[in-house]
Formats: sequence, structure tokens, C-alpha cells
Amino acid sequence: MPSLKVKLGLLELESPLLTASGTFGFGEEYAPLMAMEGLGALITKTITLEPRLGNPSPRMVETPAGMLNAIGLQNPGLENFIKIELPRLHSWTVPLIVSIAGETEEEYVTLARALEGQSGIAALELNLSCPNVKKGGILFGMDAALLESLVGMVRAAWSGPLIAKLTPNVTAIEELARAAARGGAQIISAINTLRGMVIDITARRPLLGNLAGGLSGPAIRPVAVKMVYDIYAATSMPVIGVGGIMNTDDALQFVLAGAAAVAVGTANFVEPRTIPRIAAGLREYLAENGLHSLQELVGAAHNSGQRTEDS
Amino acid sequence: MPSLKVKLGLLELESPLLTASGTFGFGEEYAPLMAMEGLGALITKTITLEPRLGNPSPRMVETPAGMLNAIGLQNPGLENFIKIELPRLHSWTVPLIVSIAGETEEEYVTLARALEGQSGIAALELNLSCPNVKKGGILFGMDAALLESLVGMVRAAWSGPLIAKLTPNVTAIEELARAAARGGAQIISAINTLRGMVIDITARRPLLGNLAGGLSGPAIRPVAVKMVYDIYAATSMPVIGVGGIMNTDDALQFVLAGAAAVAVGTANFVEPRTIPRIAAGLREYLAENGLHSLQELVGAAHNSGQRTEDS
Amino acid sequence: MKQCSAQVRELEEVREGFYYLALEEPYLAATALPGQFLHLRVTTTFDPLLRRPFSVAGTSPQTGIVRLFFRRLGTGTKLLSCLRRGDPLDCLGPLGSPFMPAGKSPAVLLAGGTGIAPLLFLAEKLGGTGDEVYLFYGAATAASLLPVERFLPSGPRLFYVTADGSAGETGLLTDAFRRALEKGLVPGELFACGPRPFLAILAEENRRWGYPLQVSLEENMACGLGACQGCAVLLQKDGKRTYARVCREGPVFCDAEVVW
Amino acid sequence: MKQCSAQVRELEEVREGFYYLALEEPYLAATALPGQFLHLRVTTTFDPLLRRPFSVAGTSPQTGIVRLFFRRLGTGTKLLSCLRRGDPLDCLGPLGSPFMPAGKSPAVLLAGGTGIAPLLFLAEKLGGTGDEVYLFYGAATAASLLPVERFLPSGPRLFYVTADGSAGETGLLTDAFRRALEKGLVPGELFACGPRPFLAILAEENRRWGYPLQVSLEENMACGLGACQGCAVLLQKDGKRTYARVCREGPVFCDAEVVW
Ligand SMILES: Cc1cc2nc3c(=O)[nH]c(=O)nc-3n(C[C@H](O)[C@H](O)[C@H](O)COP(=O)(O)OP(=O)(O)OC[C@H]3O[C@@H](n4cnc5c(N)ncnc54)[C@H](O)[C@@H]3O)c2cc1C
Ligand SMILES: Cc1cc2nc3c(=O)[nH]c(=O)nc-3n(C[C@H](O)[C@H](O)[C@H](O)COP(=O)(O)OP(=O)(O)OC[C@H]3O[C@@H](n4cnc5c(N)ncnc54)[C@H](O)[C@@H]3O)c2cc1C
Ligand SMILES: Cc1cc2nc3c(=O)[nH]c(=O)nc-3n(C[C@H](O)[C@H](O)[C@H](O)COP(=O)(O)O)c2cc1C
Ligand SMILES: Cc1cc2nc3c(=O)[nH]c(=O)nc-3n(C[C@H](O)[C@H](O)[C@H](O)COP(=O)(O)O)c2cc1C
Ligand code: FES
Ligand code: FES
Repeated sequence: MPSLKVKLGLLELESPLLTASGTFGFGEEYAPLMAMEGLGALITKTITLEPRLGNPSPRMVETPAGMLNAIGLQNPGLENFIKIELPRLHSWTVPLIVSIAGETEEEYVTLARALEGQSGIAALELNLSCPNVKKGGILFGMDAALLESLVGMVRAAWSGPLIAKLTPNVTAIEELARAAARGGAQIISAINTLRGMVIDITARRPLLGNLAGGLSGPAIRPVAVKMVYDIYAATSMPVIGVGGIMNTDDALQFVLAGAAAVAVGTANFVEPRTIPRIAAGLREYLAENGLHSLQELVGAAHNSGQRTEDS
Repeated sequence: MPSLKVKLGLLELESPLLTASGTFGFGEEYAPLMAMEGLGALITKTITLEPRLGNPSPRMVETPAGMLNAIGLQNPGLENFIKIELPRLHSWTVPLIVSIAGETEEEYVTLARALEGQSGIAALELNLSCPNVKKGGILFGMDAALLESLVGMVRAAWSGPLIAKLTPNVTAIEELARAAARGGAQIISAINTLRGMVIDITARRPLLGNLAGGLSGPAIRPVAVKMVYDIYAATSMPVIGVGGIMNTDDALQFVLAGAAAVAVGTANFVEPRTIPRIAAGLREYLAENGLHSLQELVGAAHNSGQRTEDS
Repeated sequence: MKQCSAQVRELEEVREGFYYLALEEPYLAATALPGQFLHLRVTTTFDPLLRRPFSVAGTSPQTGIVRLFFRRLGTGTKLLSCLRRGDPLDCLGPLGSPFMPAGKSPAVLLAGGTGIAPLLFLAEKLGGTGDEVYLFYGAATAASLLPVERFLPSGPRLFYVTADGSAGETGLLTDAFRRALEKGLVPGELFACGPRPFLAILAEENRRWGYPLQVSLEENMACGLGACQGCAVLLQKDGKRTYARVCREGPVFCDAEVVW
Repeated sequence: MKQCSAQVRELEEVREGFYYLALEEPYLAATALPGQFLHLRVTTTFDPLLRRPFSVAGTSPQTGIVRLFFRRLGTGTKLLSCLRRGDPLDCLGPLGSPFMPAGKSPAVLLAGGTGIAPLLFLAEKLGGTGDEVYLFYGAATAASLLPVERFLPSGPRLFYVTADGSAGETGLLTDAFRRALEKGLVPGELFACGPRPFLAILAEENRRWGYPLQVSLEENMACGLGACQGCAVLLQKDGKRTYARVCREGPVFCDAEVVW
């Protein structure tokens, strides 16, 4: 049987299929529905130093082939995470990637240091779609210098594999990927949600309690594929592709564009068995095409001669 | 009957409904299908100084609730436009907005100057999603300084209303809107397409002849609404909202977010009667809500107290 | 809770825009409780993208039938209304925390609009005579009142209320209930489902009355499973504010803990 | 050309995955010519978003019927295959430039796969006897050959070709045609529709043969009206390269002007 094993630098996984942060809870919700078949690693929802209440409701609304959310990083905070969630998460027998975010560099570092002390964490993912309160609220992921320095500080506090999860709301995401590499991240995760808004035409105000939110789902897939393609071309880092993956064909698009692994987000809400289905689909594709490993396909779409121009 | 009249600075239109550049040809294709009812102005497809052959095929592919295109600004060039297309366009009895683009500042200026000499052009729209060949291919719409200087130069060559059409592929579109204002543009058009890519998983290469393309259609509507909202908050310029408008409710979302007018693009391909239908829908909405003019609603969604935060 | 493929057994437009849907799925029929809901995949394309939640309105465990009522509102319910007998329907369920009757008689059920669905099921389960269960059911006009007697042949004492008086009492549901209290009705416990403003008024009045009151709330939902935190509703417990998930801790909440 | 609402009169799966669709729309039936197509809105939601183009495969102007054949490939054709008799279908058409027969006998029609659709219509219009019109029709196996005789009771001399020999001659369509030429067939003019590689081989060979050859091409389409320039195909005319629109200047082109 063809192998789905992947190596993302030092992070070795049995399968390239991960759960995107914030879309799989802490795992227990899906447990009754999902055989673990095909799951390569679980990325937790983002945790912060202090507990967060989250944003006022409504927190989500459907959009054409997508959804807009503004959960507001509701989470129990570092201490409760370590005490309550982490032991539960260990009952999943797959590697665990913990997503963290802070409002200051120091918060990220404190989180990283505290998690460094915990066993059973395969990697750390930095959610960089967070406003830096000291810099007037600009997101860490929007400024290359800010990003490089943040990653460098976390790098010093965390010895395991470090993933930088980029925001797509930037002019040139490949620059941010390069900055993350310089800072010492070994893996890029792309993309987080696109900024968006829905107006409630009856109330004549933004529909979400938070006014704006993040757009995810199949609607954003072409944007995510392009960004993965650009990051692959610009750096030599392994990339985790995220954004609108609903089925095997979508996952293959990301792999061909340059993703060594992919994370499934919104699709979990629509079809809880998405990951096992894609795992089966990928195996079938490899077998049909006489390939031994998915790794042979990573970035294969770059082998055509033409240049990318803007239309 | 409630009025759909709008004033965009000096540009006065009978209706706020425009055709988005590049999606209505030079008008004649839709003529047999569409009563002019409800059309406020026609924005031509972008013309360049020299004729352009356009990109290799395939030039478009459908995506979830959207489409990706890379037409490559195929157009007959300035001279043919003035000789052949412009006289034909005048048979439409609505105001005409001509969209222009260049690879250098000088090309934009030459175009503006030549069109300044033509009668019957209500406004000029600068398509800023064009690579500046002298600056290593960065788009004019991606750099505030570049944008401000370009708009300033065109301003000197064109005396009528000047519209800056912004690209959404930037970190902070409101900064670009401010730069356009400083340069002397009076109206903002937002947004052009989002960069995207589809991989052909059979051929294992990007599907479009040009590799990447621009994403349009309902998929991008929440992104466009947010950008219009942000531009409205940051500047005092009238905004033409564009991006995924399919029906009356969508158009109202843009108006409430701050658009004084809206342009319909991809929807023309799906339903050629979109514009007359929205015109009727808006009239009905105004009547039902006891409003006399659409202008009363422009930006009304900003009247709620909360701040926009990233999620 | 399971993901299952149910089969459409009956689909009927019982009132203009209001549908009765009977699904065959033995597991759901055997396990669903009043207040719980099913999360339905209404299409295989990506627009609409998300599942749609509907309260279980009744079950027949013997025949494996689950009953729903829905109102045709937008794209999702329009697609549902086009289903045909025999079509498969992808369901997650039963989801959410059910009503918890304490057995205090009489139970008074207050249903506004499609809020009737879970309360029909509750009435069915409570069983009992008309002295033990009262059902107040309000809608804008007679045309949007579902023919409840058809689905609940015996059981609660039924009061229709319409805003325009075209059926039953005239006025708001809360007014009709208040009049009944004034005439001497002494509820043992209350269960309510309907538009949020109606529930808010009820909860407000109940701060004086002090009856045990359980309300079923709605929020936009993505996963329906408790994973996305998208369906949050603000609660106040022991003076502390927290968000609870309508799909998990809810949809049924105690009136006093909701921040209205 | 108009936008109209046609009514589904017949929908039949004539071979596994291949459908015959009869629509009633008098204007389309009266005006469509062989080679032209209809642009169909297959859903009212936004996925799939765009219309889908299908060649007209025949008309009955007296009864107002337009006939199409389609193969179920992806989401759009799947939705089409679920239509029911009486359903309305939003059509733009007739679109595109038709075949232009010069009347040189015999006319030889070469159809690969669903390329049969416009050529059936052309054969019908050409009328004439089996000596005047030849139809070569190729597919992978017998199972994917449409029962052409049913829709074209009299008319062309018919040659089936299948890659696996399960019906008619064995091999490629171009091989079968070449053999017929070798056996003495002298075409007056050629008309072809089918997969691009097949058309490319044919055009290549025809540089030697030099018969008048019209080919019908396909490209992804958005508007279908000539407005978006999305359906461009590269042509070479008088040594100059230009893009033409499959939906407007095409879908029918002269073989020599296409850059293959
Ligand atoms: C726990 C729970 C139980 C439920 N039980 C039932 C039940 O038993 N029966 C039942 O009928 N319903 C029930 N509902 C509600 C039901 O889920 C919704 O009615 C359904 O999901 C609507 O789907 P739709 O696609 O048809 O409508 P949608 O397309 O989602 O639209 C819903 C409404 O929102 C409006 N809308 C959309 N966009 C905007 C905008 N920008 N501005 C203003 N308005 C807008 C639409 O016009 C429409 O009226 C329940 C909900 C929950 C949470
Ligand atoms: C002028 C004209 C006339 C036509 N006439 C006919 C006719 O008479 N009969 C007929 O049957 N057809 C005809 N066609 C073709 C027909 O329009 C298409 O088959 C139809 O649009 C397919 O729609 P769909 O939604 O079912 O498939 P789609 O979902 O659009 O998919 C089409 C194919 O592309 C593949 N695909 C999608 N995404 C990818 C990817 N990322 N990588 C690789 N492959 C991918 C799918 O698997 C599928 O096989 C005609 C086309 C044109 C242009
Ligand atoms: C409800 C929801 C909550 C999310 N929460 C987080 C989060 O806590 N941290 C994070 O890095 N990304 C978060 N994301 C973003 C996803 O991880 C993912 O990057 C994005 O949704 C795109 O993938 P998708 O289209 O497959 O959902 C969230 C997305 C959704 C829809
Ligand atoms: C096929 C196509 C061609 C386009 N050509 C142009 C163009 O020439 N100039 C331009 O400024 N925008 C062009 N656009 C962008 C549209 O004008 C519009 O900004 C964008 O499509 C978003 O709107 P929509 O979602 O309503 O289509 C084009 C869009 C499409 C789909
Ligand atoms: S809908 Fe996802 S947590 Fe309730
Ligand atoms: S499909 Fe738009 S020009 Fe042909």
C-alpha cells in the first residue's frame, strides 16, 4: 500500500492530514464520529496566557461557499489547558501540535516556555493573526521585522519543531515566510482566514458581534493554493497547506502547489469524516498513478516553464 | 417613486449600478439581452496604449462560488478604442467610464491625455492591478508612494472625475485609498480580483495558461464588503463597491458598508439581467422602508458603537 | 450521537411555507429527546455550505420515524422542501441537551412560530391529560399556525394565539399566557421556544413570577458538535459571565442564567 | 439570441452516464442552427456558479422542441441529470457561429464522444441520402456510444468506431476515416467535433489531404456571449496570431486557422 508518511523537517507524521486550529475543538467533540484513520496530527485551537471569554454573538455567519467567524480566541488559558485539556488530548494517539497566540512577544514566550516543560507535544504553531497591543494593534503576521523578532524569541524558549502560521491579509506572504525562516521557524502553515464582513441589511449593521471576522471554506481555496505555491517557490521550508480543503482533489491541489501536509478546517463542520475520506482518496490516487509516496508529488506543479503574472 | 440618483463627487448618475470593468465587454454583447433600465454607467474593459493579445488559454476556471480569470487585458489598444469602440459605445445612452492601465506612469499619462481630448467620457478609472515594469513588476496598487505619484501625474493630464480602482491584495487597503486621495483621485473603486490559483490535478500543473489569475464572484463578497467598510471609515471619498454582487441584498450590504455606487461583474455572466433586477429591488426596498433616496443608506452600518477587531 | 443517512418518508407542505418532514432512521428515532436537534446536510454542493439545525418534533421508535417541522426561509430550507420520498438525507444527531422536566404539574408549554417543533415532542413525551399539560401556541396569523391536533391527537389543552385574531385568542403569546395566569392557572413548570424577543419578555416577566422556566435558544451554527464555539450565547452564573454553546450546553437553558 | 425559460419535456439516461434532454422553447427551436449551443443555468445557488454550454443536437420547430445530449461529468451535469419533466430551465441561446456547409457532396461528419451532438443536428439539416452524408462516430466502448439511429432514423451512412472493438470498427476514429479514404471515399467537405487531441490529429493529416474542414472547439466559458474573453482560442490568420472567442467567432472554426 502506498505510504502517506511525511517529514516536515524534524516532524515526522504517519499521514499528511491535520486538523486546522480552532476547527476540531480539543478533539473530544469529534471522537464519537471519527475513527482516527488517516489523521496525522491534531492542531489544537489557539491558547493564550489568560483565559479568554471570546467575542459577543453572533460569532459566525455563512457566506457563499464559505463562512465568516469571529470567535475571539475563546479558550481556557494556559493553566487550565495544561491541567485539564492536555491530559485529555493525550488520549488521542496522534501527535499533538499546540497553537499559541499572545498580545505581546512576552506572552508568546511565556506560553512556549511553559509548554516546553510538558511532555507529548510534537510541535508548536504560532498563530500570527493576533494584534500586537504594543504596536497599535498591527498583527504580528503583517510586518516582517516584527514577525522575525517574535519567532526568534519563541525559538529560544522552545526546542521542538516550530510552525509559523501566516495570515493571508498581506501584500506579499512569501516575504513573511522568509522572515519566519530567518527567525528560526522550520515549518510554515498557510493560510489563516481572510478578513471579511457581512452586513445585516435588516438591522443595518455588521452582522457579527465583532463586526468583522475571518473567511474560511472552499471560497478561499484558490487564494490559499496560490499562497502555498508562492511560499514554496520563495523558501525551502516545508509548508502545511490550509484553506478550503473539502476533498481529495483539493488536498492534491495543495500538495502539487507545494504543501508537504495539509490541514482541514471548515470541512470538519460540514462532513466530520472528511479526513478519513481524504486519506482513503490519497491512497487510491497514489495506487492508480503508480506512486509510492505522496512526497513525490510535493511541489510538482512548479515544473512548468511559464512565469506567473498578474492578470 | 424613490430615487436611485447618486452623486460621486462631480460624477452624477441616474442609478448607482455600474458594470464592472472587463465583465461587460464594450457593451454590445449584452445589448440584445438587457433593457438599459437601471444602468447608471458603463465601465469599459481596461484599455492599454498598445493592443494586447491577452494570455494563453485556458483563461478561466470556475471555483466554489467564484471564478478565476487571467484574460491578460486583451484589448484593441488606445487608437482602435478611440476609432472603433468609442463611437459604438456612445450608442449606449448612459455615461461612459473608461478604464485604463499601463506598464509605466508615462503610459497612463498618455492614455489620459488622449482621452481628455475625446467627448462623451464621464470619468476615467485607473486599473491599478498592473505591474510597474520599471519597479520590478510590483503592482501600482501595492505601494502607497507609487500610487500617489501615479495618480498625481494622471490628474495633471485629465480634468474630469478620476477613479482609482484598488487591488485587494494588500495589507491595508485604506492606506492605498488615502494615497489615491492625496494624489488627487476623487473616487475609489474597490475591489479588483483576489490573486488565486487552481491546480490541474491530472496535468499536475496550474490550470490557467497564465498559471495564476484573479478570483471574483460571490466567494469574495465578504472580503470586498470589509474593504469598502474600511475605506469608508478612513477617507471621505465616495466609494464604488465591487466584488461578488449577485442581487439586491448584496448591493445593499455594500451601500450600508459605505459604497455610494456599486459595480456588477461576474453576475453579468450568470444572469444578464442582474442590473435591471437590482434596480427594481432597490426601488422596492426604499419604498418599503419609507426612504426617498438610496443616499440615506450610504455607510449606515457604521453607526454602531463597537470596534472592529481581528478574530 | 451519530452521523447517519436517513430516508425521507413523507414531506408535506402543511401550511404555505411550512413543512412536515418524516424521516426513517431507527437510531435517531430510538434516542432523540425533546429539545434535541438534528444537523442536516441539505446539499452536496458548497452553497449552501453548512448543515442546518432542526429540532426533533416527534419520534416513533417502533417504526423508526423521526418527525421535523420546518419553515421555508432561505436557500437551505428551500432545498429541503424539494426533497422527494425515498431520498437519503445526511443527519448528525441527536445533538444538544434536552428539556429536563421536573414533573411539576401542570407543565405549561409556550411556543412561538416554529418554536412549536420541540414543544410538540415534549408534549408527546410528557403524555398526561389536558389538566396536566397546557400548550400555548402563537403565530402571526391563522395561515401560519400548524395543525397541531393532527400530530398530537390527545394530550395537552391547546390555546391558539394569533396577532391578528384570525385564530384563537388575539394578541401576543405572552399576553394570552398572562391572562390565563390572571384567570387562575398555576403552572408547575414552564417550557418555551420561539423568537428571542418573545423569550426575553417571558424571562423578564418570570423574574416576578418565579416559575421554573426552561427556554430553547437559537444561534447560527457551524459544527453543531461543540467544536467551533460559533454558536455561543452569553450566560451569567454566580455573577460571572461566560459563553455557552447552544449546540452542546444548549439549546435548552434555564431562563435565569441567560443574559437577555 | 435571447434569454428564455425552457421547459423540460424529456430526460432519459440513454447510456450509463449519457443523457438525452428534450426542451420545449419555440424561439430556440425555430432559430438554432447546427454548431450553435445553449448556455444553461443548472442551479439557482452559487455553486456551481456559471452556466454550462451544450451544443444543440436537433430541433423540431413545429413542436418547439430543442434536443441536447450530455454526459454526466461533474457537479453541473449531475444537477442537470436530476431535472424532472416540467421543470423550467434558464437558457441563453442560440449562441455561437454555426457550421457553414458549402454543399460539396459527400459531406463527411466525424464525431468523437459527445462531439456527436452538433453533428447529429448537422446531419439532420443536411438531409440528403446515405451517399451524400457520411457519419463516423467514435467512442471508447460500445457502452458509451449513443443510439444514434433512434434520433436520426434516415439520413447519413453511419460508421461506428470503438477503441476496444466492442462495436463497429476497432481503433481510433481517425484510423477508421483514413481507411475509408484508402478504400476510395472522396469527401466534398469535412465537419468534426470531439476531443481536442482527435481534432488536432485530423487537422494535421488534413494539411496533406486539403479537404475543406470545419471543427467545433470547446473552451471553459463564463459569459457565453463574447463579453469576458474567457473562452479564447489561439488562431493564426495571414501569419498573424490573434485570440478568437469560442462562444462568438466559434465554436466552429476552419481547421487551418487554429494554432493546434
Ligand atoms: C437548535 C435549533 C433548532 C431549530 N429548529 C428549527 C425547527 O424545528 N424548524 C425550523 O423551521 N427552524 C428551526 N431552526 C432554524 C433553522 O435552522 C433555520 O431556519 C434554517 O437554518 C434556515 O436555513 P436557510 O438556509 O433556509 O436560511 P438562510 O439562507 O440561512 O437565511 C435565514 C434567514 O436569514 C436572512 N438573512 C440572510 N442573510 C442576511 C443578511 N445579510 N441580512 C439580513 N438577513 C439575512 C434570510 O433572509 C433568512 O430569512 C432551528 C435552529 C436552531 C439553532
Ligand atoms: C461550445 C460547447 C459545446 C458543448 N456541447 C456539449 C454537449 O453537447 N454535450 C456534452 O456532454 N458536453 C458539451 N460540452 C461540454 C460541457 O459544457 C461540459 O461537459 C460541462 O460544462 C461540464 O460541467 P460539469 O459541471 O458537469 O463538470 P465540471 O465540474 O465543470 O468538471 C468538468 C471536468 O473537469 C474535471 N476537473 C475539475 N477540476 C479539475 C482539476 N482541478 N484538475 C483536473 N480536472 C478537473 C472534472 O473532474 C470533470 O471531469 C460543450 C462545451 C462547449 C464549450
Ligand atoms: C471557527 C473557526 C475557528 C478558528 N480558530 C482558529 C484559531 O484558534 N487559531 C488559528 O490559528 N486558526 C483558527 N482558524 C483558522 C483555521 O485554522 C484555518 O486556517 C482557516 O479556517 C482556513 O482553513 P479552512 O478553509 O479549511 O477552514 C479558525 C477557523 C474557523 C472556521
Ligand atoms: C473576466 C473578467 C475580466 C476582468 N477584467 C478587468 C479589467 O479589464 N479591468 C479591471 O479593472 N477589472 C477587471 N476585472 C475585475 C472586475 O471589474 C471586478 O473588479 C471583479 O471581478 C470583482 O467583481 P465581481 O465579483 O462582481 O466580478 C475583471 C473581472 C473578470 C471576472
Ligand atoms: S455550532 Fe460549533 S460549537 Fe456550536
Ligand atoms: S465565454 Fe465570455 S467571451 Fe466567450
